[in-house]
Amino acid sequence: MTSTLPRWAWPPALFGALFVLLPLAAVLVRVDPSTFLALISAPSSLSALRLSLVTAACSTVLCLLLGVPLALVLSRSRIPGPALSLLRALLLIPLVLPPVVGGLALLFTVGRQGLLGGPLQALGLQVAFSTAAVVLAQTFVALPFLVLTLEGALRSTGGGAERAAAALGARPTRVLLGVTLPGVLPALASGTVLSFARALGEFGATITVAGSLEGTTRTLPLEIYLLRETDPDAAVALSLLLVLVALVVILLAHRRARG
Amino acid sequence: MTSTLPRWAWPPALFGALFVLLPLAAVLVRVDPSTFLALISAPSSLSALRLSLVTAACSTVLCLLLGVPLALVLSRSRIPGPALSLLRALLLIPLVLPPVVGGLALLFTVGRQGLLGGPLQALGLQVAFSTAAVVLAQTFVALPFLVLTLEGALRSTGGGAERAAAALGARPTRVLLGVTLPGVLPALASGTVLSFARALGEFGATITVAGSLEGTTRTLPLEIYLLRETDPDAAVALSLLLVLVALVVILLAHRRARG
Amino acid sequence: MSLHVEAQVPERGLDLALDLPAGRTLALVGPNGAGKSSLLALLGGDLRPARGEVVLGGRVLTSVRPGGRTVQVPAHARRVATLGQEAHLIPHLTALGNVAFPLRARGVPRRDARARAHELLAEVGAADLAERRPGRLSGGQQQRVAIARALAADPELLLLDEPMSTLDVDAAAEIRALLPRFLEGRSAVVVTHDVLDAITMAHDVLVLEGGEVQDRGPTADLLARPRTAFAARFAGLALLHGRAGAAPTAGGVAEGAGAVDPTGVPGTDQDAALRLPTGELIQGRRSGDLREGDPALAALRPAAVTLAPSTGDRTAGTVLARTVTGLEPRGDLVRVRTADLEADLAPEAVAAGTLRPGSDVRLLVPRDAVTIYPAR
Amino acid sequence: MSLHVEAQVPERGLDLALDLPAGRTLALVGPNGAGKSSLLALLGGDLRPARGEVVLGGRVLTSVRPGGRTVQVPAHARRVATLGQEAHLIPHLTALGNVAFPLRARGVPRRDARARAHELLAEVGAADLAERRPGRLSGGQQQRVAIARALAADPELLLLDEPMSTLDVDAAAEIRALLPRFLEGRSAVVVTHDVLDAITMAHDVLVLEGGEVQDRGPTADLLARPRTAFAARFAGLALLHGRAGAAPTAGGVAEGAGAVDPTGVPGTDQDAALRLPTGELIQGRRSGDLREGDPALAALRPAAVTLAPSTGDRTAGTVLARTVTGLEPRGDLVRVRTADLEADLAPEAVAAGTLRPGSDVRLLVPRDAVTIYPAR
Amino acid sequence: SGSSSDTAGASDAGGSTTLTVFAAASLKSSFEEIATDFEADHPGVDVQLSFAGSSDLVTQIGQGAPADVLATADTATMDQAVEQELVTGTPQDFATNTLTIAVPAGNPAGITDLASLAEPGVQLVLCAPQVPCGRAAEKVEESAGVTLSPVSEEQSVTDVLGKVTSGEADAGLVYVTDAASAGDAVEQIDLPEAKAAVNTYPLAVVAGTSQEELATEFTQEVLGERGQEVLAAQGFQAP
Ligand SMILES: Nc1ncnc2c1ncn2[C@@H]1O[C@H](COP(=O)(O)OP(=O)(O)OP(=O)(O)O)[C@@H](O)[C@H]1O
Ligand SMILES: Nc1ncnc2c1ncn2[C@@H]1O[C@H](COP(=O)(O)OP(=O)(O)OP(=O)(O)O)[C@@H](O)[C@H]1O
Ligand SMILES: [Mg+2]
Ligand SMILES: [Mg+2]
Repeated sequence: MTSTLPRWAWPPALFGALFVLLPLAAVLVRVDPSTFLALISAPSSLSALRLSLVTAACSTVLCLLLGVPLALVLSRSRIPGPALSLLRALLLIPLVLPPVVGGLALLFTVGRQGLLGGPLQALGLQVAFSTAAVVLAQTFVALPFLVLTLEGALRSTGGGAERAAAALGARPTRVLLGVTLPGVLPALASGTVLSFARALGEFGATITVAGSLEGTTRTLPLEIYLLRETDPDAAVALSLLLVLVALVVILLAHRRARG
Repeated sequence: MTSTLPRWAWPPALFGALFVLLPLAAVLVRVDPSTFLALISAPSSLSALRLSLVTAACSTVLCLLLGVPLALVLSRSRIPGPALSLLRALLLIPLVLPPVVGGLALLFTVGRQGLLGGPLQALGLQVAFSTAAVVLAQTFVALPFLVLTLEGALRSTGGGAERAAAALGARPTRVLLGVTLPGVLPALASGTVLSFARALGEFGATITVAGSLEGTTRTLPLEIYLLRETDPDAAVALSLLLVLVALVVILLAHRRARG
Repeated sequence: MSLHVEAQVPERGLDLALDLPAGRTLALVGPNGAGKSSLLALLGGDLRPARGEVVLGGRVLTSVRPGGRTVQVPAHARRVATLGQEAHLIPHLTALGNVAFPLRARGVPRRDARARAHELLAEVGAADLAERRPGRLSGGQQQRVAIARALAADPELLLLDEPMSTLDVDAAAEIRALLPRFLEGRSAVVVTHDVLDAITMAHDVLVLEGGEVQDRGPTADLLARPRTAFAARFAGLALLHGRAGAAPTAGGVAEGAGAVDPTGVPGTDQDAALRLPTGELIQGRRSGDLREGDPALAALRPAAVTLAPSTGDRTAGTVLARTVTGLEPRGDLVRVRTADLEADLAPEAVAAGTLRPGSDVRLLVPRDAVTIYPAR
Repeated sequence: MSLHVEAQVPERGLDLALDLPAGRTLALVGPNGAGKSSLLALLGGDLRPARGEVVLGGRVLTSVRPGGRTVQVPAHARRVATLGQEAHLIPHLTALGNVAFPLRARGVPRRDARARAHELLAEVGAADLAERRPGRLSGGQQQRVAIARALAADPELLLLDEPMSTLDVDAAAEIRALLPRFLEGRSAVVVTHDVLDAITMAHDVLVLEGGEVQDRGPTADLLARPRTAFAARFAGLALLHGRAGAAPTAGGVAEGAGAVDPTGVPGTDQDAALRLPTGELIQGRRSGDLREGDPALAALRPAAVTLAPSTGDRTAGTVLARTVTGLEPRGDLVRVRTADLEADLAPEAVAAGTLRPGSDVRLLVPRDAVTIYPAR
Repeated sequence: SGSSSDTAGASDAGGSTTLTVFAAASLKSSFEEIATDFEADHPGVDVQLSFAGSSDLVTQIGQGAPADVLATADTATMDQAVEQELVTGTPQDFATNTLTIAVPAGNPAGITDLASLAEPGVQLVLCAPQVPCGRAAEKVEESAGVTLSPVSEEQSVTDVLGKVTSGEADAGLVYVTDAASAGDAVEQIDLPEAKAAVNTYPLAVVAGTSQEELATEFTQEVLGERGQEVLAAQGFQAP
């Protein structure tokens, strides 16, 4: 009940909040509502928005499918410490890599002359420059967010209840689904939201590995980038749409994780 | 002792690891060691690296100064639920905003014609085109990483020990420094590393708000982008330097958080 | 520091008022879920009542009244130290660091704090654990460290929630001996399920049931003359409800009614009788004012009850005919349960007879083992 | 299922071997940090020995030997259920969900699991808590739910770590009555610091100290004839070490040497004597084979010791002259400590005299209260 | 442009053909218009436009991007494509662009000509010498014998323009077309010295295209009268 929050935490926290909120307000102030409405109802915007939502959703699912097991392995396996540290550090690299370089790395992997180019072409699969490439790029940059958030939570909770459940005869899968994951639901929600947000905002890697074809690979951030070439104000207005979508998704996700 | 990790978690985890590691390997394969050495000893590279390290370090410190109190307020204050959710969602926006738009938003705030432009000029402060602007841009994009990671950890741990400490007469500040923060040290380390990594890799917001001048505002990612115009292979090689630096920092941070 | 509490916490079912004079130790007893830990949380400042107040030595620590200004002094400023039901040691500090923590929090210099912490650890028998982290301590070792830490806080009011529950017999004995020394001159509340804790450490006992004060009094008094079923079982006594009967003029074995005393000891002022709802009259020693017909209680030690010999016997007491409802081991005796009375009989007695649930039994309740007192 | 354990865990100081025949309940007792919880962790599969094996009903659960193939059956596949020292309920499930959890894990259909869980909750007196989450339960309520959950696991071997420590007197009594019924036909190990738990639930008692087995035997036997200081204190007995003396030919009050028996009861086969290191000879009842001069032990209830009357008395026994080293309350009696002997005296006796640490006292140890047996 | 398909560049099942054009980002407005005209003349043909930085486009095509036509913003990047044999035939120049001085609306620093850019206190932004517009600026400096000291050497014209439109910079050197697209936010100041550095836009058919004929027709469209009109309307000059 008693708040253990020292009073002096408030001023820097407020300042921190302002630091993020003020620029957002500055953008809001600039945007002309009529332009905004016209923009967000333009077919190219809508097509980009649809593509963005679809690909970000796919990427998020991929992130969950790969990231949850990865976080589990990082937090619960018996991999020796140094190897684990190195693996964790390597997995964080997409965070630090400039996205365009990340895109190049992907291109070097699945492109025609890439590492997997030969095998993929033999299978008749053309990954680069397709919608699949967008998902690939988004997943690449978004995966570390999920892994990191979830791993942190897994590390700091649940050992006792998990061991108790196993001691009562629950198999690892049941322990995982019945005890571990419900216990880290808030972190799982945070991680999912983070990776969705990162996927939604992804630009550099996408344009590099997927190109920018309307309806196929031109997501909302790419549309915003292109728009900036000709009409910077419109670009800013359109990015408001991105922000709105992200806000709605984040709020919904948090509500569901609570309820 | 017994691993509660289901066996089926391994294949997707391995696949996830490959998903990140393979592109990195693809980059490594491309890089010519002799070019690499020549590149990383070039004065422009070194100057960019130095600037990157200095600014990323400053940004990380700023992130800590603002982000730790923010995370504390989000996790420990009595702000009512809906307001808290909204605040948290708003703080995540820099994640989803295309970095260039984030840079514009900052420009609209601290630029000459921005929200705070008047007051800042009255104080004789010129933010744009300065190293300070680089730090500003990096902090803006990196702050959510620290806040989110730390808040998640704060939410899921420590209540009991904190209350016990308060019940023994420890003031909130002592509880915070003596119990709360040491308890979330791994998350604090993760969050710090994440925000440092993000600051180190930051490009879009930096170029928009700070421009690109060697020694003053041209960080390593900016140097890499520029290099890409004339010599894409060299750009990729230079980004390896970024990766190496990030790896070293991440590994050191994790070692210290453990020890 | 005298303590005054008055509080309602509807979500925990708590509704009570209580005063504790300065320098006294109160044992707080009651069934699981009675609200004992909640009451401590209220005193410690971790729980805010819907309505009520907590006043310690004149300082208002909590005050919530409709219309009034709400006061809730934060936990750290109350000068109330709590050792909770869970140890909650600080995981990254050593045992020594944990014990030194409240000292450092009070501003004691590092060296002094460590020295004092060493002393306290030695007192709870954990001197050799000083450098271990909590994660590497056994449950009882953690509890010892937690006790030392609570003592280190040097509070005006000390709250201990089941401090002995995980201690071994030796440690429990040592700490039962240590605590009263430490508590001298302080006020303290000790929650316990063990009557020995109450006897050895507390001046007063308070029985909490369903969030309400059911009984309270000086320890010896309350344990000898419990007024609720829970208090009686806590004290290890069987409790019979009835009305004061006419004091017999002489002791003796009574067949549930008039008494015959083969030893011919004359009835004294101390003699009393309790008329059970069944009509039977039990002989016993009076304690307190009893007027015939007043609601009264009789408390007795089940171990004092024996099987009534078929032939006459020299023991003065009452014979009650009962039907056995249950049998269970109880120490080296066998507890025989009947509708209103328990008896702890020697195994030989049970084995010799054909005692089993449903069988009839004649129990002899010695007069000297029965205390009869007003139900208040 | 018979259990065989043999293990060394150096970092916990554990080094023991132990066999438990099928269908028996073992009470595991010992001081804090003795290794009790560690032993359970070893059996449950949460701790791997540096060397050793665990075999349950012929199934090798753990086997670690140099050169051999290491076997460590994971916790969930051992058919061993553990109720740990902490309840560790699953926080997001209700009490009912927690109890149903092990049933669901065994594949019991949801409806049946819930029905059975309801039954079990009722048995531990927590039926009305079914829909509550652990965070909203009191400590004792959580423990009740944890007990019900452990019972729901229906294991071959049940491990209970201090299951009663937070229960109120009623719940503890109920569960002491419930467990033996449930444990029938199963093997179980119950860790406890309460002699009552051992008496009511366990066939055998094992005393663990410093990670080693110090003593073990059938409950009644071990509690009557403890062989270690800890076991004696656990059983509530005072323990004297010495050598078997010549059996006296007759009972009586002995001045620490020859015995005089004013009642003239002749010495029987049961009579024995123990020569203390001080040279004194204590009279008692023999239990087991004793040859004069063999190391032997005498156990006695401190409450049976009285102040030796200055005049002759009819009680047969030994008078020992001692110096008081400490006094402390013990129930409604006062415990008087001397170098080698404790006596629980009535407060009147203490108050009347001038008993204080340092004063001399003559203690009468009744012959019938002393058991003398070989030290093995 | 319109319907989407999973793999860009493949023929649609419905008999319609897709022509994929990779063009520099600065060509967005003009090429979109040209593509619409082209589609109108070629029923059943769907022109897909992909815009990115010139060097990105070359890298992508090198990695097998399904392009039919490549149009870059400078000859240097096109030369790379030729070197790597990514295009067939000789690239054709279809437009040129020259630098101009862009200043924020109202010209707060009072810029009048190239020399005034070198005055102290002027916040000047240029493109970095590594990018085409930066190379052009360097040439202008050399030919005019002026040394400019910019506060920032941007990665692209868009970035330079962004600094000027936001009022952060007092002046910048950008292409005429860019200044034109910024509308009222900037004012142009004539830069006669720009003649020294004319930037040329080449385009070519991508090697290995399955629709060489259609691709060639598209290049003709750009080079033709209608295409040149569209480009001129955006401020481009004829090659
Ligand atoms: N996680 C651990 N790592 C290392 N040592 C431990 C750990 N847990 C306990 N110990 C040590 O191992 C020994 C045995 O501990 P264990 O918990 O088995 O004792 P216990 O008999 O259960 O005691 P208690 O009655 O206090 O619960 C103790 O000395 C303890 O300090
Ligand atoms: N966090 C909580 N939120 C709501 N109700 C609670 C909470 N904790 C306990 N309760 C309920 O409040 C009542 C009082 O609980 P409390 O913990 O005070 O009992 P207690 O007397 O300490 O019991 P025990 O002997 O089991 O520790 C119980 O009915 C319990 O279920
Ligand atoms: Mg409690
Ligand atoms: Mg233990």
